[in-house]
Amino acid sequence: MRKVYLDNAATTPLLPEVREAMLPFLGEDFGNPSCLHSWGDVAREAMEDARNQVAQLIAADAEEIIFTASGTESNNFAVKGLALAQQNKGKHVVVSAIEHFSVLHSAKTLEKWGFELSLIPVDKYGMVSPDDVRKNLRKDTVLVSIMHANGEVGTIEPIKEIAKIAKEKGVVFHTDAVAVAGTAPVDVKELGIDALSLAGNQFYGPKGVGALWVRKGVRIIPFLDGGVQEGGRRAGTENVPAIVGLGKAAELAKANMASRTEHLTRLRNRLLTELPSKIKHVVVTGHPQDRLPGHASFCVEFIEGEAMLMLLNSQGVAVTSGSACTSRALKASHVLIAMGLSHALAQGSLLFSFGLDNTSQDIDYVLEVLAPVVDRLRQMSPLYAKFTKTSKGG
Amino acid sequence: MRKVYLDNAATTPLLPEVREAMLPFLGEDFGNPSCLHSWGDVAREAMEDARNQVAQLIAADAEEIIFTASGTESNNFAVKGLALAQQNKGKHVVVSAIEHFSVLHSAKTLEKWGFELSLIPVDKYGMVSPDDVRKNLRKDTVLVSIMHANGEVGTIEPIKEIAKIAKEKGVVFHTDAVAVAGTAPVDVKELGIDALSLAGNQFYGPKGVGALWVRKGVRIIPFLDGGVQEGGRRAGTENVPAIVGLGKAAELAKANMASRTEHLTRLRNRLLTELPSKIKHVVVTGHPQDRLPGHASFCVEFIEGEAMLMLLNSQGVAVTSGSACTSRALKASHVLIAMGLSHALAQGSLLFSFGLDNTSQDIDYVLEVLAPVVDRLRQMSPLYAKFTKTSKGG
Amino acid sequence: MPVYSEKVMEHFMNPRNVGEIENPDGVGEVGNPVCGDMMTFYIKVKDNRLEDVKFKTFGCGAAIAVSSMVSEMAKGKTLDEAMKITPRAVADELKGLPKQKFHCSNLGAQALNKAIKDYLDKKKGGGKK
Amino acid sequence: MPVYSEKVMEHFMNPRNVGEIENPDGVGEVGNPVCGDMMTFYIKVKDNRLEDVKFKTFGCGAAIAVSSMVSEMAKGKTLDEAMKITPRAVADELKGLPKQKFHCSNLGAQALNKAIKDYLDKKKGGGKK
Ligand SMILES: Cc1ncc(COP(=O)(O)O)c(C=O)c1O
Ligand SMILES: Cc1ncc(COP(=O)(O)O)c(C=O)c1O
Repeated sequence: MRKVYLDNAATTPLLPEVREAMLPFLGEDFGNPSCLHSWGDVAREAMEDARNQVAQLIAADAEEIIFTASGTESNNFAVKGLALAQQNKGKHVVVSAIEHFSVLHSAKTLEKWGFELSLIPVDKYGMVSPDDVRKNLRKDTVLVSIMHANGEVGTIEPIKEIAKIAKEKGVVFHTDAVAVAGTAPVDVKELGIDALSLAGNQFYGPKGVGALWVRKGVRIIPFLDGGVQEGGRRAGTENVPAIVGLGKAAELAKANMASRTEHLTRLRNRLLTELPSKIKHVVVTGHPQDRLPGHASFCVEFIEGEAMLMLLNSQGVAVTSGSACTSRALKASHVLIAMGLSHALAQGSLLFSFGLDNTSQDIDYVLEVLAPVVDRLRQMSPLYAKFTKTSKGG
Repeated sequence: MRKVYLDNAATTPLLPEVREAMLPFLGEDFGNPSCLHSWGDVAREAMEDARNQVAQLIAADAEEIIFTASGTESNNFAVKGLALAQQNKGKHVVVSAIEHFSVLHSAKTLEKWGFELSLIPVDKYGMVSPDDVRKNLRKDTVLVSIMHANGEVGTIEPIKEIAKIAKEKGVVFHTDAVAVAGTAPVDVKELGIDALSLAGNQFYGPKGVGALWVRKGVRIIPFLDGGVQEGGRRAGTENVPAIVGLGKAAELAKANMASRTEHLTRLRNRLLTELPSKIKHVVVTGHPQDRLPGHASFCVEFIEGEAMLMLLNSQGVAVTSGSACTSRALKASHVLIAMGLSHALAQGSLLFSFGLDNTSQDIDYVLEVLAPVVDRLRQMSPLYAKFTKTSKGG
Repeated sequence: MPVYSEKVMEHFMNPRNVGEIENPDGVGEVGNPVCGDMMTFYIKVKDNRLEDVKFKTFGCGAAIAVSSMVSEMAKGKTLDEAMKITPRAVADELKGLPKQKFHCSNLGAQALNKAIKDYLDKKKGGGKK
Repeated sequence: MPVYSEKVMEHFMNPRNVGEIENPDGVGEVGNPVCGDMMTFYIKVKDNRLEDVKFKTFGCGAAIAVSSMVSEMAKGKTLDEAMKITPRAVADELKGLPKQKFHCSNLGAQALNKAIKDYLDKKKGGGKK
């Protein structure tokens, strides 16, 4: 059976070059970078090289990069740490309604700690309006966190405009760029932001490693208490192999961004066009143009996502429904609901995320196997039965 | 030049079997365990196997194991999460004065959040007295966290006795077993404890992975907010390769514990005896018997640790001074000071931690190169000059 | 897919009794798209026994497998017996369900019950007339 | 060891002017084991110049390298010139010091200064006698 992996938004495979870069650190170069001996030196130097590589990916200074263990940790650290560092100034934070749960639930935790939270709505494309952010800024607002792009619907947000508004009001601005960094160009200076989260496994680097960039001069309270690693800002023995892999992945992403983007955009454009024309009652979710290069998302009417995934999987096709990280949760995606979709429609979400290895033949295959899957589930669906009766009756 | 690694307390190398177990997950088995397709399945099954292996190492149930990214994270999660879960019951926590900073500073963070903190002293061997714990328990005490063994001086604490006292008073008991789990036998039921931290890189498993065991029925507030991974208790894409490696390391540790212990104990006993007889004015730190198998720690009078490390490193010998994770901090070890050592003596701390690959020849070499190093630094030391003048004069 | 037992997968991949019954003796509809699952059961009764059971289901893999299993368990049983099919029994027949999918087995049993009650109500109503 | 510059390492491995001076013209002792470093400088003065400088140091690699560097920089200088040796200048000569080790360069400059002041005080005292 053909196997087609189209779930790169959930996690990407390691590039061979990344794995090669990591291997020595799973072997004889196993030292702890905090240690004052030659094993420690080798680890520390490799880690600092990686810090440079990651910094260059986002046009930052190396010393502004703090390594973490995931995008989730970067977001927890940023939202909690930046807010807590300023709690004497005020206790109001602003995030969008479609943030990843690692931002949203961190903000909810801040609420438990006495902060107030404003959620910025989005339009039907999942787009945040900078004006809405402006309206929600108050004297006591200390943090705005709006994601760079949404991993579920692919929409890229107007970060530069929002950052400008935050800056005018003197409010610290963080962006969750986990879905963007390494995939589309990011320049933190050009964007005018204060903090940014990224994660290795989104761009052919390893799992178990992320980074938080915090602009020099911006205060943050450590999230992980303990030793003095990462300049005292993030405790715990550093995951050297993964950090080295992240560095290599960053270097490769920067070097090959243009050609990758071209390849991915071609594939996703084809699917965005052909799928709704081949299968009836399918809507594209997210912004038609301002979206991640490899990202094609839909809602299929009258049927539910998990059942589609399972049948597609039985045909060798790996995709996801709702948010990758929450696809085992019960409820309809908060992102799609925030975009105004009905619950029934939101249940039928389907996300194809292309990777470097995908080809146009993969799309042929998906289009071939998806139609009967949809058909089969619709034949089982009481919602579809009602619809056909009504439209016949109507 | 001979190279002798004697810093296994800072981090251990990967065993070849562990690396082999990990490699597929750095290759084609790269899936995200949360995903509902065959890539996800492979990752999820491997992760659940690892959960079983880790559970068996400490005689726990698999579903009680929560994977984390480090011993530090496990400790932050435990101390903050267990205390916060009970804050309606009371706001007093008890930890020992010689905890690793990931426990101690987490407890200090709790203080900032309105908790009260009692620090239990230790005797000159670094031993906590269960009676001191009993005396410090109050009606509003909700958490006791005492480490299983100290990584700097090797002393193994009377956890079972302390846990019993905590249980009598209905107080949740956590132990930081990062230095013990995988090195000496641990049975959480036999110990009668509620929560336990461990870390992979302490027993020939990977960096970037740890675990927190929490007994079924004990409530804990998540530390990392976000997705529903780890049963909703720890968010973030799981670091599958590292988790698989941790599982394998746990399996090997359990299978080979007796022979490892015998090997390590023989080496450390030899060094504990011979070093102080070969070099004058050296004291053993930590308990003479109740100590970790591979652990030999000393204080060398009149000279400072970092300078010794650097000279030893120039002879190919890797050791550490003070706590491995804080050896780049400035101050004398809080552990040695809590044990009643003078600052001058504490500055001269030296820790040798043996691993599976070490041999008796390594000890020969160390004894050979250490004496001239100590001598050279003493010749430079104003403290030594004063001492010799006084003793001549006296 | 190890989140689901083989039995669940087998019923999901080859669900029994999918469809509607024309002129059913009873219909039971439960759930709605907001909660994520929706099931409609149709029954045909003869001599106080479930002569035929069919269903339509909108929902996840577990919802479809549960529907199939409930229909199979119910078919041929007396109404009394069928009313006693518990969510637990359905989950057990399926060799277990993930915790967060347990509500699906509730829905399945409910939908069947509702269809039977619908039949009984109609009969009572018919009897009165 | 890249935490330290090569220059620091070189002075640490081969420190200049280690030792004491018998009958020194001035002695300066700074620091203590609590803060982690302790330095004693000994000077010999001739014609208002530092004819000889020696030191003993208890402390980390940086403390020893700094002591060595200060002694080397000071030797042969006039007292005035030597008093103007700043911590910054010492760190610069060493091609930089890690942030958390900067206090070592303070100590080095202080110890030298203290030895010179000791000499000046004694001289003043001697002059009075
Ligand atoms: C936008 C965004 N932020 C954060 C995350 C969290 O990343 P992780 O689960 O790897 O910690 C994701 C995961 O897909 C994401 O898409
Ligand atoms: C007793 C103890 N607890 C916790 C830790 C922290 O582990 P890590 O730095 O790997 O997070 C250490 C590290 O050596 C330790 O010895």
